[in-house]
Amino acid sequence: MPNCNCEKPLVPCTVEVIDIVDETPDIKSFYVKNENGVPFDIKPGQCAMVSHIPVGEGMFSCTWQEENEYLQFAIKRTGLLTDELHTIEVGQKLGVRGPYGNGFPVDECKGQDMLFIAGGIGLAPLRSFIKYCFKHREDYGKIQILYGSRSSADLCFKEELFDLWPKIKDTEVFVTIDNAEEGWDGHVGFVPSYLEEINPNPAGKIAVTCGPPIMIKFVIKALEKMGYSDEQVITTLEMRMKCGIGKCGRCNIGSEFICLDGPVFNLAQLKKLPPEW
Amino acid sequence: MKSLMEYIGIEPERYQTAWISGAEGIKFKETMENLVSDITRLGPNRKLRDMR
Amino acid sequence: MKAIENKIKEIAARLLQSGEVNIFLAWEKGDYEYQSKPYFARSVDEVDKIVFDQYCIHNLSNSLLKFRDSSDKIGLVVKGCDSRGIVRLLQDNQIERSRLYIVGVACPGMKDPLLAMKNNSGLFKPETEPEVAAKCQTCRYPNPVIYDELLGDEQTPRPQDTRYAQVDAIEQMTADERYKFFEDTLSKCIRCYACRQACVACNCRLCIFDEMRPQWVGRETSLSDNMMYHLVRASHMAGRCIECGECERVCPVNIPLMLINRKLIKDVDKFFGPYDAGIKYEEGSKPPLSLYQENDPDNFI
Amino acid sequence: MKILKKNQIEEALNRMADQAEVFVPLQRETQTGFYPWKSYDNTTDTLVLDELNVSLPPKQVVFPQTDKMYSFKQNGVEIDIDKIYEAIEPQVVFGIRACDLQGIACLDLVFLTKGYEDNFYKARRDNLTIVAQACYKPGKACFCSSMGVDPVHPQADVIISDLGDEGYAWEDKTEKGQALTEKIANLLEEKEAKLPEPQDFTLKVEYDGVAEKLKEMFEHPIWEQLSEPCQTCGICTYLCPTCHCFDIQVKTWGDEGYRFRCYDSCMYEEYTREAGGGNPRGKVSERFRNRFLHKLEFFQERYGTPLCTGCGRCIIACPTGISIIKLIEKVKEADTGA
Repeated sequence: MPNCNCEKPLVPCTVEVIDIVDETPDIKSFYVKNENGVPFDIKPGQCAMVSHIPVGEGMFSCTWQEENEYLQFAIKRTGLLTDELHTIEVGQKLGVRGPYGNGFPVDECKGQDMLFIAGGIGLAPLRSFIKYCFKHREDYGKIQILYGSRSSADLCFKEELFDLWPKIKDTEVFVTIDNAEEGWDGHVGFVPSYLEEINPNPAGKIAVTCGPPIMIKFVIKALEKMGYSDEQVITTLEMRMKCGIGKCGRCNIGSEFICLDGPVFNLAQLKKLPPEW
Repeated sequence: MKSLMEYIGIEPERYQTAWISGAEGIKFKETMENLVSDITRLGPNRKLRDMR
Repeated sequence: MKAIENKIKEIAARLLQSGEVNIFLAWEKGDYEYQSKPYFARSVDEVDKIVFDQYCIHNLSNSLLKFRDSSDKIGLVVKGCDSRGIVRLLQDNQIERSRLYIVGVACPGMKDPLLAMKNNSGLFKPETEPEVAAKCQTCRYPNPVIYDELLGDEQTPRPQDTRYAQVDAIEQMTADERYKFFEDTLSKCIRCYACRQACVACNCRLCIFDEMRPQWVGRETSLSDNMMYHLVRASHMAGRCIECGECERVCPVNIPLMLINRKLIKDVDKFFGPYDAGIKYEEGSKPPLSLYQENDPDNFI
Repeated sequence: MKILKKNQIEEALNRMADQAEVFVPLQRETQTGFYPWKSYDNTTDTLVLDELNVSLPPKQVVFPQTDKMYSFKQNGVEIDIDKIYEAIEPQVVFGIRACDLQGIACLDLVFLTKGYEDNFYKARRDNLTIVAQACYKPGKACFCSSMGVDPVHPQADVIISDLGDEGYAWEDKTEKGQALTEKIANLLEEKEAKLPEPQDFTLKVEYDGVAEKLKEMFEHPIWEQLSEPCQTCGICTYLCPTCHCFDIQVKTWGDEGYRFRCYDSCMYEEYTREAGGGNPRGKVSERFRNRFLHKLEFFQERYGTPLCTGCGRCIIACPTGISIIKLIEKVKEADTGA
């Protein structure tokens, strides 16, 4: 497998954007490839530095890697770089470097039931794990997905949420939006409170969560209340990053660097770190 | 601004301001012509440039 | 000075005791006899540490910015120059007058602890230490311009004949000489932003140099980015700089920043003046470049 | 023992500079730092080997403040990375002190270990020869011995020791050092000499146990208190021989440009501000805490050594008199309720 980053970790390799899909009004999925298909092999939960080379670089969690075909990144428009990315068209060359970080413990979770809890763009990193579970469906038990966003328009990957995933064997999908709106007959309310309503039994289960920091905090509280142990709760963190290789300094929590030692931590590991996440 | 630029050694002609209304086509033309001739006389700016 | 120090302690204890203020900003002694440093007393038993000596050079009005979002009532000690900083903050609507209890001290001129530190550091060849710090040598307002209580004997302003001497000298040079001078001077800058941080007039919540969308000034330590930084900062100081000289004092690479600020002070005075920033607070008053008047001169822009 | 006479120093530097960029400690007008010997100008510069140290640390020799990484050209949607800047010219840093050398050792840990080798750093580092000067007279703000640094035995390619009028004792310790010795062989005299006695430190602090204690102090009120005078300028981080946080930025004009990295400072609010507007270390006390914990606890945990070498620069230059020594003492005194 090609891996462009072993020798000069801060220099990206170029890829071509082969498809751009609008997921929500402010989230787009970018599909990129190079002549080898993918520039490097990336595991679920790992990140890559995507750069619109003349503008800037940003660390994004890889939403899905179709082996030897493409990398997919779902990117929300929030800043200088993402604004620019949202204006590019198919065919544009971008830079990527990576893969960075530890990724989800996909092997350790084998044989377990899985509970995925995501808010907003937080579904992007979890989706790589969710799709991995579906791809290796026999290796995992029951799969529950709880996803919420501000409004129905802000829900990502709607086709999968409503049509594809619920049809897969032993899979439940729960969707909620923050405020009631016309034409929405699904659940209304914040993710943590919906989670408490569903009250999924912790036995033999691993919960994986990602979303806005405040949501993660309340989800963790709810899970603890339901009896999940620290080892059963996994989250993936975000902080501002520049280098991706544990050198530039800013993404530390205590002595750990999110880009290198994370972004995926279980609650037991997090509790050993200073409460800065 | 102009005075400050002059102070650090930029020729004052390189920075000019003029108040021209949308109706003052002739004044605009004259101002631009004067500016161009000032700049041509000064030649290329070597100061304040990036070192590439 | 000891008498003033005792008086300050007395006032601080009184204010903290009565609850008139909950923080009192003054100085404490640092690790060396030639070093005093800002100190925030929060209770009567912390008052004992307060000192006032010839090394209390820091402009404490700058520290008020830390409290602009709080509702704390703050007492603080200001010298003449620092008091102009308070006027600056009041004029810029950064803090309410009613939250402040200002203890003014008529200032005989201070010594610079940073220079003393450097002279004793072994990192520089020692310089002779002047009687008063460089920034005090052309002081025009040794007496506080705003206060609730005034300590010390009235001081006479220092002679002004050298105030613009260096500015004038530069103005006499040719354009190329001037450029060469600033090229040499500003290429030393390490962009630590200490000048900005020490400045009471630099009170924007989001500084233009931290703005990333768009990024107005690059972060390279190249001559063009450095010059851009200093020119833009200086322009933002025009008509607002209160001449406390802290920027120049704290600069770790000794850039004579007041040379640029004084030029603008001179120009503002000439074009819009006579004008001195921050010498009087009147509700709603604005510095000259925040106002438009029909007879404003064009050549300043 | 090999001795280099003081009046031969310039000749020795000239020879070294023949094939390498040689950085020497200079006082240049009012500033002191390591500057290229080639740029020495006797109207503005003085060689300050006989002073304690210089104000600007030598980290820029291996890790420049602004460091171009690669350039690119665009053509429509195409983009081409056309040049990668790796500095492979040999460099010599002459007269560096043990504290600053320990600073480079810390940078080595950061840039060359833990999974990734930084090629830009490595290129400079591999091509660097270090001539260190043993320090026998600690200054008023020096405390390197407290941070585990031996001022008279720096881990360098060559160690020079000031013997006063005799000249400098010259001891090469490595192959790179020997290569340098050969270059100036006929300037060196073989002579009996006695190295000076190291003098005692006036500033000392007990660092043992501090990292462990800090683990319990993340939420201690000490951070709020001690950070009060801090103006959050970047002086301490830029003058620190070990601070290495950097930002990656791009400069573009027309269809081309380059990406570079430059020093960044954890004291700036912008440093951890996220695109979405959030900031995990938005408060002064949080940034202040992170800086000192990084120096005294986190780095120790991750790499087994503190990220402070006791050079004293931050103590000297802090506009508001914040002292890391005072901080360590306060930490030791602090009540953690344990």
